[in-house]
Amino acid sequence: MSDVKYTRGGCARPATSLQFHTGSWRVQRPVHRHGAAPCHVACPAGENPQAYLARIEEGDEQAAWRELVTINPLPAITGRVCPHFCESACNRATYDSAISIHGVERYLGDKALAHDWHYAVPARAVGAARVAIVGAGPAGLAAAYHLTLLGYQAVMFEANPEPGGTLRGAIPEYRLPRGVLQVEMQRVLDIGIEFRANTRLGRDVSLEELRQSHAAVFLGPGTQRARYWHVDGIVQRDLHQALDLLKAWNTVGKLSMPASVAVVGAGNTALDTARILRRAGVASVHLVAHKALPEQAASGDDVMPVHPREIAQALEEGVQIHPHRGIRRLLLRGERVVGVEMVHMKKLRGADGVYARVAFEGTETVLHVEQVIPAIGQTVDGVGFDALVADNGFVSVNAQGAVTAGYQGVFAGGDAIGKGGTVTRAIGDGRRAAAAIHGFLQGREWAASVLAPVTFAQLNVNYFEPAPRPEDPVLALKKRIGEKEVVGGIEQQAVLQEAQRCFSCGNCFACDNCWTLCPDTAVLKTQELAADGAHYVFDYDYCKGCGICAQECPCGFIAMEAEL
Amino acid sequence: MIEIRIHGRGGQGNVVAAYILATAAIEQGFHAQAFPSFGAERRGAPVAAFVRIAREPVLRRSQVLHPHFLIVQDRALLQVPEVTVGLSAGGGILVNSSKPSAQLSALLGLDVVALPAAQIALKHLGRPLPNTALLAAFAALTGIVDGGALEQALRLRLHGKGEKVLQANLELMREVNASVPAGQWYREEYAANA
Amino acid sequence: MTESIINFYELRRKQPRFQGIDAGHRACLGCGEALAARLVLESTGPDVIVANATGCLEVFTTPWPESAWRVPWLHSLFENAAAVAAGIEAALKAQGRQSKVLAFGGDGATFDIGFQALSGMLERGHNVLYVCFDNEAYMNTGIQRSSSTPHAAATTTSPAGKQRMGKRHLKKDIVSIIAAHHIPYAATASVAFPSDLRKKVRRAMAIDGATFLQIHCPCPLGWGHESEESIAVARLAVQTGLFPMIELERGELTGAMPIREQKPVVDYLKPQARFRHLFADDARAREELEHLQALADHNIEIYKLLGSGVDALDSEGADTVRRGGNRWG
Amino acid sequence: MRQTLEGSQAIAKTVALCRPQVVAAYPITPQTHIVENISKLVADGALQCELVSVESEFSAASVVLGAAAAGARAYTASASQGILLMSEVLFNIAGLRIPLVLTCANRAVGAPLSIWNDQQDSMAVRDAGWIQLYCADNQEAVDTTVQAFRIAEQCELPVMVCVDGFTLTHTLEPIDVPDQDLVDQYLPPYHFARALQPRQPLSLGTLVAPDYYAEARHSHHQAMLHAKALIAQCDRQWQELSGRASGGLFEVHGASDARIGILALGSIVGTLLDAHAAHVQRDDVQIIKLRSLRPFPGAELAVALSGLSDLVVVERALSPGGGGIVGVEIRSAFHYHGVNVRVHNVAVGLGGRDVPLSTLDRILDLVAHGSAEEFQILDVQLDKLPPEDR
Repeated sequence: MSDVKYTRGGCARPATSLQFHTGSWRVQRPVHRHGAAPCHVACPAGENPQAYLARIEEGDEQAAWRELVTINPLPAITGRVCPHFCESACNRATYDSAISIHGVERYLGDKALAHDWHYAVPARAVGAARVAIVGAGPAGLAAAYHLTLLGYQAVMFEANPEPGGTLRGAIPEYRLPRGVLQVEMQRVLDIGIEFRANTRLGRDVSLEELRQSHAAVFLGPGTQRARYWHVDGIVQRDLHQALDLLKAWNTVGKLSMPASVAVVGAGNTALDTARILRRAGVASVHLVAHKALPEQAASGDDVMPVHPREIAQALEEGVQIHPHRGIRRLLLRGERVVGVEMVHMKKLRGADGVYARVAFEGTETVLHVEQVIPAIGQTVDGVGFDALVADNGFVSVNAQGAVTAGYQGVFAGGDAIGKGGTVTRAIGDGRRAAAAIHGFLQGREWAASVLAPVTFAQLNVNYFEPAPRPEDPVLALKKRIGEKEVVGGIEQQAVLQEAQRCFSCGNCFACDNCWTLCPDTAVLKTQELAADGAHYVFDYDYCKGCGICAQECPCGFIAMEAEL
Repeated sequence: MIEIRIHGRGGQGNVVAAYILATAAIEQGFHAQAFPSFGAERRGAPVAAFVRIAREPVLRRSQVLHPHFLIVQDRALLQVPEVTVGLSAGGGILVNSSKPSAQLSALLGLDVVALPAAQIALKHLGRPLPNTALLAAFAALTGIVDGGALEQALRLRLHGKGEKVLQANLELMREVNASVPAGQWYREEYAANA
Repeated sequence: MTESIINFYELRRKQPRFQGIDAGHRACLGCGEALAARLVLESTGPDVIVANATGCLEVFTTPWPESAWRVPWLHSLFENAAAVAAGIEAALKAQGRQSKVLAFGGDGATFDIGFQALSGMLERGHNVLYVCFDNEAYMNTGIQRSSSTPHAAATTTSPAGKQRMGKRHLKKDIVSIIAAHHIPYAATASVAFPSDLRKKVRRAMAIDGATFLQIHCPCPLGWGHESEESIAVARLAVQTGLFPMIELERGELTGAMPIREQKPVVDYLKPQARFRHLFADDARAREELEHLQALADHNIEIYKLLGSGVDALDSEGADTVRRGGNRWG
Repeated sequence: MRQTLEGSQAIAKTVALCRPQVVAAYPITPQTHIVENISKLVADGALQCELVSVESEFSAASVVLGAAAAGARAYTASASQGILLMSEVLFNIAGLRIPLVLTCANRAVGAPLSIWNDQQDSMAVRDAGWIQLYCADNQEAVDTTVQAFRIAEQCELPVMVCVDGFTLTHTLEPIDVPDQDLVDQYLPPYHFARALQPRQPLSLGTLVAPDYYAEARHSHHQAMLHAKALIAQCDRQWQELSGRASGGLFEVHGASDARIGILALGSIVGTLLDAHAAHVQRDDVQIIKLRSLRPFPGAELAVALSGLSDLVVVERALSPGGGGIVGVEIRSAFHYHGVNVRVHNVAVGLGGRDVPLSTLDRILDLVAHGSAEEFQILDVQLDKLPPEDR
């Protein structure tokens, strides 16, 4: 083109506009901003479902499982028993229906069990520091697992002959088959954790001894003591605790109960107890709950803290639920129960602004039952570490999980710290405590990062096809006898579809939207430079700051920042 | 004759600012002229507009090459070399910026007055359009036009946009008046000949 | 990795697409036309020659001595792009060359001033793909009404006032007129649906003969919406039925993007200042809103646009994104 | 009433005052603001007229042709490429002797594309048979617009009012816009004797054979020559009513015994006068504003400028390969009338190039040093060109 006269007729060379940097026009710039997926924020264990859904979408299930178990070593268990807070938070729920995260989690957990996938555990250095873990429930197992991954020698002390804690004692087999429980827990112990069965803190070993012989101690004792229950100071003579009944059912497989029973409580223990009573042959099982059924709840705080599905199944199975009711009076003949007086009650905000339960006079009814079983919660049985148990019956800890009673190097987690008793929360406590112990032993403080979840409004859902989530297969009612697992898992095809349904909230999933829709060709695609998790870079020499990329990013991964 | 060059970006109301200033000057009793720098640039691109204010009718139709004052709608424009070119000796630059005037004066080696006009506008008008605030500041700094003339010019320009918009602009003007060193750029020859 | 060490020049060179219009052009923020033109050239590839009518696209891409184009390109006049393209094509034929000839024009150049030349080019069957970037007014000169301006839209020459509700006339149904030339392929597309747009360009490119593509491209300045809303607004034009996405072969309707869920026209009109006067508390304004809704309903009826359920290629599904991108390949 | 207005706005208001019944236009920079302002007046009901937003300038000119032929006062505006696209119709309008008014917002003609001001567009159609009046400022644009309707309708010739694009159309300044009463007094209702109507079924635009064609052209030419007196008269009559004149056919500023004259058209005149008053202040220099290019006041100029030694004709257009346009015509008139003035010719301000105050000095320097040429483009920076193009 050397003979071309560019002054003639206003002729110009190709793409010479690149000499002009339109970036100088800009008053706001797009930036990549990783946001926390709401499922991730909501998960008490700290799982990041988005990350493993991504691996599944890429076709690598084992990588997905590995991603999952970097946080939670027990997905086959949590996939079954967790009330999946992640799904309640899932932005997809606002669009059509939440991702079946529990279904995917369970699928991966089961797949790993079936294919005997193993955790990737780094070799432990000789003379690694030893950390004691008291209680082999989900909190203790998670703590031991993460401490092992961090290079420590975890030593577990369990009062019972077998590990499992609440998982074994309080969750009926129809929700969590023993085989799954056994294998998944064993796989954790097999990574080189020392397991001391039948060793009870306070009886076989003292806290002081543990502190002396270990670099740190983690307490995950659970809550073994039922809350004291009475009606105006009166209790029937043959009082049974729900947790004891569950334990008995889980170990012996049968119960001796009269033909009509009322269970008092609104949580999982209450519901499970009601359901095993039906399985044990009790003809008339009532659940008296001070909270609401999901469909009638006025607020999240008001609803029964169990998965709606479990309530539906309990109703199917013949459990009669009395929501928003309390027990006003025990009808006793001698010391035997012949009925209870129920009354409508609700939690209302009083004139002082404090919420309190209010019973409504004139709404009393009598329920003719021969037994009343309280399931109103448990507290810590602090034998051997009484000094750590606060007045409310729980071990008090700080944000790092360290006990606040002045015992250096002692951490606690799980049900015992009274922050809401779920398996998932306990697993999260164990993981966070492991990180905190690591920090403590390295002489620095560890702090969990707190991120604001990406909201539905930050996404652009025009780019997603509506698709329903797969429902879990549920055992036909007449087949629900004994220990048969009621809820089944979803299939591979459904799992892949769930992965594709994920909005990838707050993280780039390389959809090309910004690259395609930039009118100024100021978004460039990159593979090798995608170090920040984005697959694109902004060429600020040319970006005019129109904001289309941010507006059209399906994931809410691009934000506009003022620039002046 | 006072010559003023206003720099902004396409879509910022640069020409409107020039028109309002000239209208105010005419209201004040001067002769004046305002015109844009006839560019083909689009929204967002740097543009300029010119104002001449004089006691006699303005005959010339040439561009303003040696302005007495520059009004600059955002600080980033000060980095565009053409913006400060030709400023008369002793001339002043009024710029929309939240930086201190002294800092910008030192940076450019010129007499700069900075005003956070976009922020003020955001507060009063709900949109970060700096031009009214800059004009109010210019009026206060130079005393070429007084508040009444500027108000009348705004009235004419905003005619049809409703009383609310006008009042918001007048409120904004009052805030600006109180926040710039009034008369800093005053000179005898600017006094109205009306 | 920090961005300061990225070699943007190298990266730009290696992009896995043909950037027929590169950066540094002077289009406004959020320009739909700039995007549409690049998308068209992505699908045609570099072996084309472009004849461009006067208009924004021509002005913002070629501030001499610079040009944003990476394809051979010629601007002559406002009204003659189709005829110039015909001449280029004739020359290629005479020389035995194979490059495809494209003619680019805005709605003014296509619907109005250049219509005669366009009709002639189509009638003679030149092997030219004529692309109309339809932003529904003369934007280059500052938003004057064209025969593509929708009914009731305010422009500087069809302003809303005490006696007028914006443009009194209807938007010209250009694609039907074009199709009536019995050409092998005429279609409408939108910047909000890049995959569909690319497919239509590829279809047109594969045909040896005169073809026509009308692309709906928002103009933030002229339509009066925020720059980041360009895609959203264009999408709503399709989803309301106001801009039907159709394909016509030899004058026959052979394809239409179904609308899964018809959105009310006010969803589309509300974000745009050119329709602001229709939201006044005024009987005429209400009537015009109903009128526009009726026009959308009419489109849906005559082109049978309402889908019968979920369709991967309908107004909701056509640009579903996938991990790793679905916009290239 | 004195108002602070943008040139285009003032022109639009003035057009409205002239009560046009049909306005047709097609947008082109820098004419757009005129049409936009008229549209707004129509939308608000302030102007009752049929506004036809056509699809091209060709149609704009054709619509006003038809409208005026049908007995309606008609108006259009355009610029640059638009004027050229109209050109066939412009010849036709003039040949049909149809009275109407067109504002040309003067702009360069592409290629290379330029949207900026020069006067190449109206110069290119100077042979179309239209009266062409050039305005030096927006006040003249307003006053000339009113006069143009009267002139056109009295002599049955179309009038092109040439207003520099941007430099005038986009400049805000104080402008006296006349009252409606005044305009109504000056401008009688539109009357076109040959209007199309069934009561008087005339045929317009017939085929004229060689035996009459020359006569038709002669008649057209004569009408233009007669229009000279009419233009001057209309300006005077307007002055009697409004107190303002626009300079008749041309206007001479400066001492009557000046030796050097600078002649220009349009808005440069103001800059030259300002430069003269502010800097040059030479008694031997005259500034001449040529207002009427068609009809061309050749004989009148020859008389008025016969005392000069040098005249520099400053233009914003050229005829490539020929040189200047107005300069050639003046030279020719001087030669024929035996006036011995050296006529130099320069082009300035092409495609929007700024014409600074220093231009006058530059030109006077050229004359003083004897380096003023038959024709030259001032301020060409040759280093921008490759050697073979210099």
